[in-house]
Amino acid sequence: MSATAKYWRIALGVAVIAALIIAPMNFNRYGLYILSQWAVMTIAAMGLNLTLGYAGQVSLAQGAFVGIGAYAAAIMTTQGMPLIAALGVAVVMCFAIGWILGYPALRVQHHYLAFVTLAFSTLAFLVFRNEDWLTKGIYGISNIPRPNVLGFATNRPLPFYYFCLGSLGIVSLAMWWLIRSPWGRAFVALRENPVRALSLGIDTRRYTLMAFAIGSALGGVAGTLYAPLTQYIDPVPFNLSLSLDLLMMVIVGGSGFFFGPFLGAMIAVLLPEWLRFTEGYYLMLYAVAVMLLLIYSPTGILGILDRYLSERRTKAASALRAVAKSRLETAP
Amino acid sequence: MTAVLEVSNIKKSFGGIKAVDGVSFDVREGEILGLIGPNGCGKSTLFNCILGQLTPTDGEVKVDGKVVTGLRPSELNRLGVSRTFQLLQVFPKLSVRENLILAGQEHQGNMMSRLFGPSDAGLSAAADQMIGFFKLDHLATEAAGGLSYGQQKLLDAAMAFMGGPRLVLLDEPAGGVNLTMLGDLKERLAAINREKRATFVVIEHNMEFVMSLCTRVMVMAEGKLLAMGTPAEVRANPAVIEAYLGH
Amino acid sequence: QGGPIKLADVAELSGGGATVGNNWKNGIDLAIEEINAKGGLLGRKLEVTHADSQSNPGVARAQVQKALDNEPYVLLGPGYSGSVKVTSPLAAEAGIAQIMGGEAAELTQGGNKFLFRTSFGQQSSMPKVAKYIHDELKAKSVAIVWVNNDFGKGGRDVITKEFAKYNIKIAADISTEAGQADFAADVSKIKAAAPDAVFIYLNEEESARILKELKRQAITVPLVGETTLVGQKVVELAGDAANGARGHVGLTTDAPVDLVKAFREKFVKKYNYVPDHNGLKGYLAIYMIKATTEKMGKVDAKRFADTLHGLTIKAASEPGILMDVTFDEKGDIDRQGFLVEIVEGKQVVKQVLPKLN
Amino acid sequence: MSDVILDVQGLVGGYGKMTILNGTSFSVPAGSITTVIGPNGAGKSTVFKAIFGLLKLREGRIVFKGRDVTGLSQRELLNAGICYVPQGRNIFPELSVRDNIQLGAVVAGRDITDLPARIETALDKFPALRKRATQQASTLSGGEQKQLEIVRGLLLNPQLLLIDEPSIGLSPLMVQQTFNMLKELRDRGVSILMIEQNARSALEISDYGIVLELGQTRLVDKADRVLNDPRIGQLFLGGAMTETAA
Amino acid sequence: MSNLLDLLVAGLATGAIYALVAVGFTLLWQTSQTINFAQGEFVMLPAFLMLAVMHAGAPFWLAVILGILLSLLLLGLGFKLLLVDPMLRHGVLPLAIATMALAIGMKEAVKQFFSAEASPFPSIVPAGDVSILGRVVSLQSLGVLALAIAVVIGLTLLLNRTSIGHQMQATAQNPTVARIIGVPVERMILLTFLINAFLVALASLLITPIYLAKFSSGEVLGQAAFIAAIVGGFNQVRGAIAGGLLIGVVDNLAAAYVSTQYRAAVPLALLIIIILFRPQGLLGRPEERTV
Ligand SMILES: Nc1ncnc2c1ncn2[C@@H]1O[C@H](COP(=O)(O)OP(=O)(O)OP(=O)(O)O)[C@@H](O)[C@H]1O
Ligand SMILES: Nc1ncnc2c1ncn2[C@@H]1O[C@H](COP(=O)(O)OP(=O)(O)OP(=O)(O)O)[C@@H](O)[C@H]1O
Ligand SMILES: [Mg+2]
Ligand SMILES: [Mg+2]
Repeated sequence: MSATAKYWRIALGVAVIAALIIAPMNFNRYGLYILSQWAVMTIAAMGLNLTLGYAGQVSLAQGAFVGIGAYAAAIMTTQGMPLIAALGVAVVMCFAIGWILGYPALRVQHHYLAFVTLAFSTLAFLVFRNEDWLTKGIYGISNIPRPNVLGFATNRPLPFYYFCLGSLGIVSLAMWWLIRSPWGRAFVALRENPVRALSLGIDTRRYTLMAFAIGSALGGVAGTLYAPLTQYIDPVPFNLSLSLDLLMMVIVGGSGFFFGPFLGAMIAVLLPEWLRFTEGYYLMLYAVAVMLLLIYSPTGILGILDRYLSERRTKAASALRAVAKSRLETAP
Repeated sequence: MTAVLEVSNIKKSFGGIKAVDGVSFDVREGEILGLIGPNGCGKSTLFNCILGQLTPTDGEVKVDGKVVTGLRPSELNRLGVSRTFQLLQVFPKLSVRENLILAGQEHQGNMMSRLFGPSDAGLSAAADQMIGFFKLDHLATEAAGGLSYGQQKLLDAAMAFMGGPRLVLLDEPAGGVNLTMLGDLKERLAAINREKRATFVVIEHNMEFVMSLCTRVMVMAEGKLLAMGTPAEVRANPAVIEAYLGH
Repeated sequence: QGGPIKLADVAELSGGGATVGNNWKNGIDLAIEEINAKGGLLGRKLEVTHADSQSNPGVARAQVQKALDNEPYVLLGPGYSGSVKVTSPLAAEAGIAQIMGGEAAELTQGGNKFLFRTSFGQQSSMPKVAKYIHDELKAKSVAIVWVNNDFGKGGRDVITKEFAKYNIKIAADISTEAGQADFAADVSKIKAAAPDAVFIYLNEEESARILKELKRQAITVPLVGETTLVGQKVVELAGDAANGARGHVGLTTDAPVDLVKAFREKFVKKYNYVPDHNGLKGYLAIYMIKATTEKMGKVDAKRFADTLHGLTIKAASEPGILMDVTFDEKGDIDRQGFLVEIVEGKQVVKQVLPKLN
Repeated sequence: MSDVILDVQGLVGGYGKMTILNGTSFSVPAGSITTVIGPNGAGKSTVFKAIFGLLKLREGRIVFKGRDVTGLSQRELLNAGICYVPQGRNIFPELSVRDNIQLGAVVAGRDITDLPARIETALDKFPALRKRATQQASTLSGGEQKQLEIVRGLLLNPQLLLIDEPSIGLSPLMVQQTFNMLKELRDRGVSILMIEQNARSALEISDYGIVLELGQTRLVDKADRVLNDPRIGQLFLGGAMTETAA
Repeated sequence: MSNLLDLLVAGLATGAIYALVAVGFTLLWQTSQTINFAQGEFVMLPAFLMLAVMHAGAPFWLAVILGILLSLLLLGLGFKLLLVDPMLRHGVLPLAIATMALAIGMKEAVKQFFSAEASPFPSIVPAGDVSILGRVVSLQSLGVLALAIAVVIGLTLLLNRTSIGHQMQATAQNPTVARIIGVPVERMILLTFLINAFLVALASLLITPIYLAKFSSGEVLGQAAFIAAIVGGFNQVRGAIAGGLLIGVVDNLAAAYVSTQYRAAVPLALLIIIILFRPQGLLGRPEERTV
């Protein structure tokens, strides 16, 4: 990529970040709430994007991990413990459970794997609902406090939004590093051709489990933010449909693209809100929009960009070929 | 000369079919062993059993005297055993260079150092060298899936060498490769074999290639070992001519 | 003087509660249409915005937040108790009265001064059912079948306590899923438990299905429930399997009250289907606002809640309220109730439970 | 030169924005075996794809028996009498070997009265396949899969057979077998256009040779002349190699 | 004991319903490698199409015919042209997601333009009961079971015995090669979706009287059927029957003998074990050779 293009990218990035920080300052509480929701869902979708988009392991359980995180946060913080502690617990738990959930993936693939993970999220929902002693069951847990971050209280919507945004920033950086490291390449290998990967010394077992564990852990992180966001949780939001929504975010944004989840979450969280002025039709229109988008670019929003870029790449390649050609034509 | 690879009485059957039926042989350090035989006689299956891609119904495999049956391919690979495949096996969406880096990266440091180390695991140079040799320069940044058959075959071979292996099992490396290129490939193999003391087992149907490259040739038929000897001996063996070479 | 009076409704228009929410919404629209047709409230038109909570508390919170940001006169809904719980603090904080459809007992026990019911809370309906089962049916042991969501679980928990008071034994305690279609297992459990009566607390469709299954497995003991067991919808869906089902009805479109009959006709005329009690709730919510506002003589969001507390609205003076009703300090409702039984596919009122005061 | 069955004129095309064929032209004499050789990535397979309508062309025409068949659907081409055996793995993995073969012959919509008989005779030439007839095709060995494809192609009894590197994965014996069959076909009047990297043996049974490089025809000539052209030998037939091999 | 019998028979009745819907999943997978998350809604919609026609005053039989034609048009042709064609080449997931969106769209549309209420639906099978093994079973359930079995037999014959069937499978397994040997790929795919549309219309006709016509009834059905299809073995039509019946029965037994609170999970947990020990599902074909 040429230097100028690089600077353009950086400039764009800075602009977006600045916008995310400055623009919301005069948003009303509703706007801030939705934006915070976007940030939270983006984190969860990023996790799934790692598992599915990069490592190619279908999972219908991401919503359950968000739930686990949310309940960890709700239960602990209502007991007066700090959110950071809850975060620790959630991450560890989700990582461990995700790891275990990865084992079936070593035996079964595709829709069978989808089924196993689906079963897990159903089970998780039932546990949330039935184990009253722990989760207050269907009544849910209310009055979840919002944390103090570095001494700042985040009860007000704006500070809490910045809290979510900050968390998103940190997660993104970590994710970016992971993806660009050899691990990222190994995950892709898992998706592209496991047989070959195995024969090249890539421990597909370990990487598969890792993909699940890390992805799930991010789900947990999102959950620990979700609880203080809504300040009340019950099992319903964490049923299968959340997992499906997250799946939709990943695909619609562009699975296997770093920024896919950001855009996907934007579509899934913001678009319906924008469409609400159509009253009873908004979900219908939302569904239609998603379908049209996928029809136009089955590889998601970033697929469009990618097409454009790869065309430029082939141009470059053709040039290279031309060189090779001239070289050969000078030969007798 | 010690044996790098010792295969004893490998059997593999699928349902009724005895694909490999009790094959035993040694591969000596630094030799190039050819493996030939009619289609469907069990060569690839034998490879897959040796490399842990399939679990043999029976038998034992040793590498450097250490029993490796039951090890997974990745573990074997890290012991310095690498392979190529008969049917194209590359990472279609990754660029040629990425393919090669991927092929080497697991041999650099450990999981943690790879996570925090450089993105290319310090392999860019090695990869470009490999690309240069196999004349894929103008394709370095292209998606491997977009390569021609022969080009993918070459890439597959190149990948097998990225990890600096001691023992390489090649399954029809010459198939679909242009004769001129093939000459270079052969020289390259010979060179690596000389300089790095790397040992090869080569499945190939191209007789010129096998006969001119290999120090020893092994012939299979219907899952069993049919003959073993120098290229000249094998070529003269009537049984081999009958079952395989034709007149 | 003044533009239209803005009301905001947040309801379960999609997702698990869609049926509840849409009935509620239709009830509201009908009432507002009537009032505006008659020149509005204190000469000002009523105007309502409906927002969909997708039956999800998180979304409900967002929508209520949005509604409150536009400072409505009164907030209507939601219907799911969970959603009410997450939203009521926001309304209270904004000092805006919230008239909702939730029936969970605890909702009005938190000392929230801005929250009002439109129907009996379970804490007031269940005792009547328990009393009936004890006094009239003389049942010693009862099987409870409940739908495992906040509505069903709430009712089940309250009535369990009531049964304890009468020391009625709970022979079987069976939870079912919303949208469940196959009740064979549940009914065979009831059969095995051989209770003197069965208390059924499910939504209309599930009620209909279990009634069919009960008939199929020839269970003859009295079947007692709430509005959702003996509603018109159930009869329509369950056919003659519904005969003999009886229950307490706070609000029903089949109440032997002319005003209610009239309401039902109007509703069916506008939406051509028979509303369940949620339709009535929405309708009443609007007339509660009308009555309260007229009492105050002006549109005053701040004083609205205080005025409605302890207010009695008489159907004579405000026909839209359908039946005399009183609101206590907690925002709970006191109204006439009925005990009905299904006889040959018709609701027959067996007993009228008078208003307490 | 006898009359031409296929005439390829100035093909320009490629994948996406990338041009692979820049002005490929050649013609295939009827009733002959014509072999295309050239370095890896020269565009040989791409030409075949183009002829068989699997590649969007930017310029050029393809004339089959005097009729312009550019951009026809595969079905139409098959009915016109062209049949294509591609490179690499082209089977229906989950269908049985027999079903794979039958499918090939049944679909093309010509008379199938004598089909069973023809399948049997074909299987006689490929005993390995008969042995595996009921097995899932995906379980075949590399060479067996290639044989399967060849049989399937032949059963379509075409007038022009496009066959891309048939020798890959076949044992020498089978290669002889296959080449002999091709000769028989030719003698029965079928025209054959073949790509081969196993160029020497291929050219030996061929009537004409075409050298393709970077999507352009560098040479069209009688097979033996191509075979013995020292320059071609050096560039494409691994001149060096033969000495060591001898 | 008699109790156990009750449960078995009831379970089979429900299972038959799942099976009938599940067949669609397996069919689509085997003949076009697509997963249709809207399959449940596909079964929900035809009933409403028929109701709509009836509200327009047409007699039931006419409504049925028109309903079937309409669903062939919408759920067969329309679905194939608008959604499947652009996405088929891009793997399973995009299309699967698109069908998820489609499901939402269909539910909302029915709710918006028809009603959020559940409405009863006339049954073509007489509503009576018969007694089998001393246990009352509704004729409707028997009808469903009969149809399910008939459909599966029919499809199995079509796919494995006829050339058309082979061509459909070929299309699914390797479209490019299918083209090369002259399979009219487009037509095969269209045929697939028309068959599916016809099946869901029939299913709708038999299931709705039991499940009631409601915009949301597809959710439960779709999910149960998806699970049934997988358990039965996705790539074998007859697997759907086994899977469906098994789910129905296990679900009932779980509710009766394990826990009603966890009834939804017990079967899944049990089936996970099946999957792990038989990754290809009950009647599925084993995975193909990879190396
Ligand atoms: N699907 C594809 N997408 C993009 N580029 C492709 C694709 N297939 C082939 N190419 C490019 O087109 C060029 C010609 O490919 P082609 O397969 O025709 O070569 P070939 O002459 O058949 O070589 P070989 O002898 O190795 O088969 C190659 O350089 C390859 O990189
Ligand atoms: N999974 C399997 N199920 C059934 N049979 C199999 C399976 N895998 C291989 N076979 C059979 O085992 C035999 C040996 O296969 P293999 O691939 O080892 O042959 P090969 O020696 O490599 O032949 P080629 O030279 O054509 O590559 C073949 O006849 C094949 O049909
Ligand atoms: Mg082989
Ligand atoms: Mg080629």
